[in-house]
Amino acid sequence: MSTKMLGLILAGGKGTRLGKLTANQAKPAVPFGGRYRIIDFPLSNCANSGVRNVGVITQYEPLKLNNHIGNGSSWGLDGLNSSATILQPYTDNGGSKWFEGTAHAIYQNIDYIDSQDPEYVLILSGDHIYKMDYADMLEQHEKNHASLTVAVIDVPWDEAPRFGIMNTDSSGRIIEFEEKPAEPKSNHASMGIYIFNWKRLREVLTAGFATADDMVDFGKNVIPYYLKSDERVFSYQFSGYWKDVGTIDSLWQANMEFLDGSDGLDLDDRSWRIYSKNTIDAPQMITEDAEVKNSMIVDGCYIDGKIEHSIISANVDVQKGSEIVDSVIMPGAKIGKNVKIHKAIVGENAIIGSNSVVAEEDGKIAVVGNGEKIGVLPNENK
Amino acid sequence: MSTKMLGLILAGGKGTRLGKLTANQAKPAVPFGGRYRIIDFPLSNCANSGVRNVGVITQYEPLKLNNHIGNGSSWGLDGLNSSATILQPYTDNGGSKWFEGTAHAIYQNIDYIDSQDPEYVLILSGDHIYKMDYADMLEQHEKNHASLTVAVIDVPWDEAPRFGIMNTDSSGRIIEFEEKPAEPKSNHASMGIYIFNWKRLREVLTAGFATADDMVDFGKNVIPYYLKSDERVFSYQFSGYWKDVGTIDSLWQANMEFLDGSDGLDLDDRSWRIYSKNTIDAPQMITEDAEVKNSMIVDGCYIDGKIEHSIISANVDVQKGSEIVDSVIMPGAKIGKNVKIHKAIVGENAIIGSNSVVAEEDGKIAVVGNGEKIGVLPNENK
Amino acid sequence: MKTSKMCAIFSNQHEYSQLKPLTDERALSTLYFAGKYRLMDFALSSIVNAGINHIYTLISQEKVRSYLDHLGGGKEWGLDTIGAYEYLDFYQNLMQRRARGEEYFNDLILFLKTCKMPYTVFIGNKMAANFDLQAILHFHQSNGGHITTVFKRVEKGNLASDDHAFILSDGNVVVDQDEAIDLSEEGPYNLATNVYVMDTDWLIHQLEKAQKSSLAYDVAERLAYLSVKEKASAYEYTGYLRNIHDVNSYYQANMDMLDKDKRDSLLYGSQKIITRIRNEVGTYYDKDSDVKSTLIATGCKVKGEVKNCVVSRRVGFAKDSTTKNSVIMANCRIKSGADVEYAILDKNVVVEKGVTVKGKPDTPVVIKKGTVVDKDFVLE
Amino acid sequence: MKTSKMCAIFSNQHEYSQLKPLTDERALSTLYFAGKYRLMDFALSSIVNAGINHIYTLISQEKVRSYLDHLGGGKEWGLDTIGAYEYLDFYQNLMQRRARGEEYFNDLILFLKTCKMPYTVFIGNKMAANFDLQAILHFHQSNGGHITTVFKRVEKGNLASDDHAFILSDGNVVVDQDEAIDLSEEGPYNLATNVYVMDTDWLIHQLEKAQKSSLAYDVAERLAYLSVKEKASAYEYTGYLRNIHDVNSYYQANMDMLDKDKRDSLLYGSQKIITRIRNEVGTYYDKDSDVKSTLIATGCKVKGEVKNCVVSRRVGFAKDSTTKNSVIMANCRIKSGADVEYAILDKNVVVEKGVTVKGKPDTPVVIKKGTVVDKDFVLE
Repeated sequence: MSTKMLGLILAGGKGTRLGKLTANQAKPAVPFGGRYRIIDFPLSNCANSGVRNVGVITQYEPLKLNNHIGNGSSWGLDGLNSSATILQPYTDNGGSKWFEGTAHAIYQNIDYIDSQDPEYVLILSGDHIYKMDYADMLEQHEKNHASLTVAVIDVPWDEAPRFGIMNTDSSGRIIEFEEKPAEPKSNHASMGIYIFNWKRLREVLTAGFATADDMVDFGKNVIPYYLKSDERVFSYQFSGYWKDVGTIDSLWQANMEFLDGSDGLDLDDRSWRIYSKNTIDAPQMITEDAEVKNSMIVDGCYIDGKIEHSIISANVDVQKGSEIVDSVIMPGAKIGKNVKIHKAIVGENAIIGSNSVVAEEDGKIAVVGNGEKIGVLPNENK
Repeated sequence: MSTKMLGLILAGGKGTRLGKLTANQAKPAVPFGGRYRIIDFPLSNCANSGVRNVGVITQYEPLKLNNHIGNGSSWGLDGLNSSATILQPYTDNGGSKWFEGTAHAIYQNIDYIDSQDPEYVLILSGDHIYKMDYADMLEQHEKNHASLTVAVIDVPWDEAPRFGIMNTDSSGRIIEFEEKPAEPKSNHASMGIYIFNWKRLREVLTAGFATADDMVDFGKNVIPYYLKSDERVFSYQFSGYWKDVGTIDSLWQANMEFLDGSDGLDLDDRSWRIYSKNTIDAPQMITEDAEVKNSMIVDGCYIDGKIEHSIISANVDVQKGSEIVDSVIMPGAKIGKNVKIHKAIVGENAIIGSNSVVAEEDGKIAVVGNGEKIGVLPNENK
Repeated sequence: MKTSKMCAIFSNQHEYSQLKPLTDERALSTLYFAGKYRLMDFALSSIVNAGINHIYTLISQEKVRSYLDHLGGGKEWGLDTIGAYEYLDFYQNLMQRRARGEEYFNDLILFLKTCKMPYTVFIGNKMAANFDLQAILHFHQSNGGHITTVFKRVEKGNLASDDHAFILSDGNVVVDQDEAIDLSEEGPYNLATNVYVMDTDWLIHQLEKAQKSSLAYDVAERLAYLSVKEKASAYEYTGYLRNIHDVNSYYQANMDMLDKDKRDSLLYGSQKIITRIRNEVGTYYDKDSDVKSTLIATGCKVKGEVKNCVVSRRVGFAKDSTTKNSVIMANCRIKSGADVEYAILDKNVVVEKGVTVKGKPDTPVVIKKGTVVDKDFVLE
Repeated sequence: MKTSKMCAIFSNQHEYSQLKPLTDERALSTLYFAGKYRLMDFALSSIVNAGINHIYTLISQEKVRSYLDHLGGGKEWGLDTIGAYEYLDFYQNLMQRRARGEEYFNDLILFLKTCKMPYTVFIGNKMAANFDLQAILHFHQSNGGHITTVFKRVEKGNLASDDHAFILSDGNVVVDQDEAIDLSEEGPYNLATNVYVMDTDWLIHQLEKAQKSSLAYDVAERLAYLSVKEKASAYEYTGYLRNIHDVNSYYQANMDMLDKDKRDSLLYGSQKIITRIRNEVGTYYDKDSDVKSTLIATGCKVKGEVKNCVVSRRVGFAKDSTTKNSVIMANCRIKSGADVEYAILDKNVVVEKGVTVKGKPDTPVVIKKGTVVDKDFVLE
């Protein structure tokens, strides 16, 4: 059985900059928008784009991620000629296989990719929030007879120096790639989304690692090599919402943009749904004493306090007298009585004891880690 | 959700003694009996015993094994409160986690086991052929108020020196464990099947690795430690068919015993079925010129030659004039015309060109590796 | 440790004309309840939570489609795995076979024999309740009889006209039964909850006997009769239970879910109620929304006032709308200026701008599926 | 790259009294075929192999159980995944609605509108064939018409009495149609295979028109008529096809599977035929067995002589038994000394020791499901 385009999601990142939120799970498993996890976005994009076979490459704390993805059934990837496969390090006759970089992770999984026999591979990051039709990108890749197509988005000129910038000619062909240029020549930033012709990429990776010209990283090694070798490398212009949620600040901001609808993601659009693993919880209950404004709440919640401009994820309990403002509460968190939470991210299954205050000064974002307990008296701890 | 008894199958072994048959796959993925793979036996035993949550620990060439197990649906382990989870090496904040021995592999997966919150863990090997009711073993474990129960089988006295021998008192309590004793005191051989009280095992493993008193292996470290510490260690007497298929000889022999029905496995017994991942293939076709005696054949086969006392697995093609005697042909193998195969194991997807002979002298077993091509003319290779 | 020792007979028998128009196009079993559930979810969850995955489902041929639409492949209930077995039979089959003088229980008997489970549970479709069938089985095993019945102490108002009430001796043994229509006092009565646990061999024998005498094919009635005859032990169910048989009991049962104790008993017990999974975004509460005492599913957009309501998926409440004391099913739109009180809006109902829909606490207005209400509708 | 652009109407309409008793208790669609398949597997595999997972299934209420028993949760066909959608409708619904003067195609039209697929394929249930619906779609797209029909050139013997034959112009455009009962010559004829690919918008329009005029609810007949009216382009199917409509055509189609070319065309094409998965051990051939020219499923035990047969799962052939030129369905037992020839044994048939069951090449004996044959049964 051959696959036209195989999706490969790089979900191995430790996500150090997310601090306590990734202390015991991979970044792509971090919750988002009340009922999603970050990886739901690339996975749903694949399903909606007709990319029916997806490998998820991971090596850091994969337990929750594996449990979330399962056999891909939540995204309809368990049907006929479909599959979701978790790829973790392993040993073979050549020894052990850790993944040392984005391209190296692909190289270490050549056996899996070959078993799917794809014409193209689509390389994705597991930590971006966006909606994108990869079938359209592939169409352009084929039209350009490209060997590699890189999705780019135009960023504000003053932010360009923080990105990998792709300089193109009038046909969209990439003629130069600059990693974080001090003086950018364009504002086309790479989104870390690639379509490669698999046969050629396989050659390049295999030859590279055979000759110690190591192709460890796509940005640092593979793309420069492709450009140097005069491969046909094209850009694919993307213009919707796209956000890297790799830091506490950007994760909080993306959630607020999602809440305000200012991201334009339009998750109500039933023709391009974002799927997730749904647990079966009772509907949310808003009590007589609750006050909810400008907020989003999901199943399993019990709201007996005041919620303003916040996202409350599944199975969160907010008791009487508590006040949650400008915050993201992740699944399973329990908030006691008379708690004040301002501009914060409260991690999964955290327990905030009654009368606690969760807030930082100077407009900084307060963070409570997964399972962390704040101000919990011994006998309150359930 | 807590689990009463969690199944953990050690499927990490490289299976060096199976040579070419495990060059690119883990031993538990090796085909058996025409339509099974070895791991189907412990997995089906779990499903039939009501062990609804099973972790499969693996690190060597897991691709085919993962593909075979999937989400456990073939064994009904995808239902309510059921799960099959593949556990591979990963990294966490403490660094990388390879599995260095049977007990170490359990230690490295403490997070997973804790997430299942079991009262007991059932430790199994992925490379034994047998049918066993683990619920019965658990009942005895509970009746004995045991901390550890080890399943034992009585082996012929002259073979006892090849096994780990458990010496018991009259109540079945194990008082001594001897690894491969030159002069065995009993013939109760350990089957490598253990039920542990998880809380206690967790303490022993954690304390052991914390104090450099490493609990790497169950047989070498953990069981001796339990006996030394006066834990309640009991034997569970098993008396059915049980075979370690770790060598070419034993694998061939187990297949022949299965074919002859001399193993007593009785796979027709629909109350204790052995499940496997079934592919959808057409029924087998026995042609006008075929001759089949004393053999077992499964779906997708096309038999135009002579088959005698052999097992022919799925999607095998045997062309006219060929003769297969006393052999095991694994799935997808293609046998050309006028081939002679005597006392052999032919690996998956092997191609045997017309007029070849596969046989060894002196009653040895001939082996053709997975995907290996023997005497194939260039234009025959499809 | 072993998987369940029981198989189940799930009878979707009850249909009540007093529930129309809510059951015009759907089975009573697939009526929306408590925002995101269907009534059948309660019985089916009790079954699968007890580890049972061999189920004989009896349903009317005419209503089977709404049942299958909700059940789908049975994935959420773990019924699509290898080893699970659902046998679907129609009342019409039994009826026709009996009329032709054939053995109408043969399919059921074959099912029971094939399962090889020592015990069988029978459960009906009309109770909103959360039965622990394993506990009832343990009770049955310790009592040693052939059949155990389950009762709930209720006032007369919680009895439908076709229900039975058991008369029990001191030791909770069934002595006799009354038909609900013959009862005049307020109660309490021992309502037969339509749940029975039986020895399978005995049940097979009783079914064989019944069809030989060409008795009624109504299994529930037969089991109530046999409970008296066998002096069955009765297990008292003490959790929340509401008998759904007319518009008012349906409305009250939904309103019950706004009460913490009742909600906890039914929805947050040790056994989860399983329903079909949908992918909905969270419910959004606008800055102008005013929501109190409301149980609400996901995918809603709330910009108006919503009080004392039970709301299903994807409902829109526009700015300046008011909805009180009502049950709102999936996909309804309450437009700006609309005023809805003491109402049950079936799926896809639209209440147009400025329109008032008003019933009374004891007689809620029912608006039929898909209706666009563009004129005031007020019960005087 | 995108998933399919088509949704499907799968019509399980055909039932033939000439197939009795094989279809006494099951739909024609669930008749065993070629050892391990049911007839519906062919149409359903064509549908899902084309990437279609939105299916409107029409079936008779009375036969729905055997259909659901085989389909289960639809897992094997990939129909239990999120995004897949099967809508089950009954002929009886359409019939009753039409009788009441209601709009009987509304459910089908709603289905077509909900799917939002630009193309719709219609496929019937009685052909053993392996259609490549993607190829037919490409043909349809390149021809630009509203409807494309699929025909197969056959002799008269491969026509059922209710079939249609198309009259085609040189360019394979449908000019007219004949009813099979009116045909007298040997042929070849252009059999309407009951497969159509259409523009969905056009189909919706035609269905609306039809129900307004209260035309027949038989969609297949309507589409044959419209093919003539619209001068449809006709796609020639050249693979194996057998029209199953009586015992003889059923028997012959099974025997066809012993022919390599026919078997390869139907079962080993680029599209696999999907059926329900069972866990069976391999088929065992004893030292005394003598098997030639036989297609045989797993789980069988063969100790006797079996020649020119098609054999389903778990059949036992005892020592010294002889079975020739026969179709043997699941779970049959041919006991020692029995002699079976030119026979169709339905499921669970037992042929007792020494008993002879013998038909003729053109009139095979049919033994009803579950029969224990203890006396010789020989057609003279």
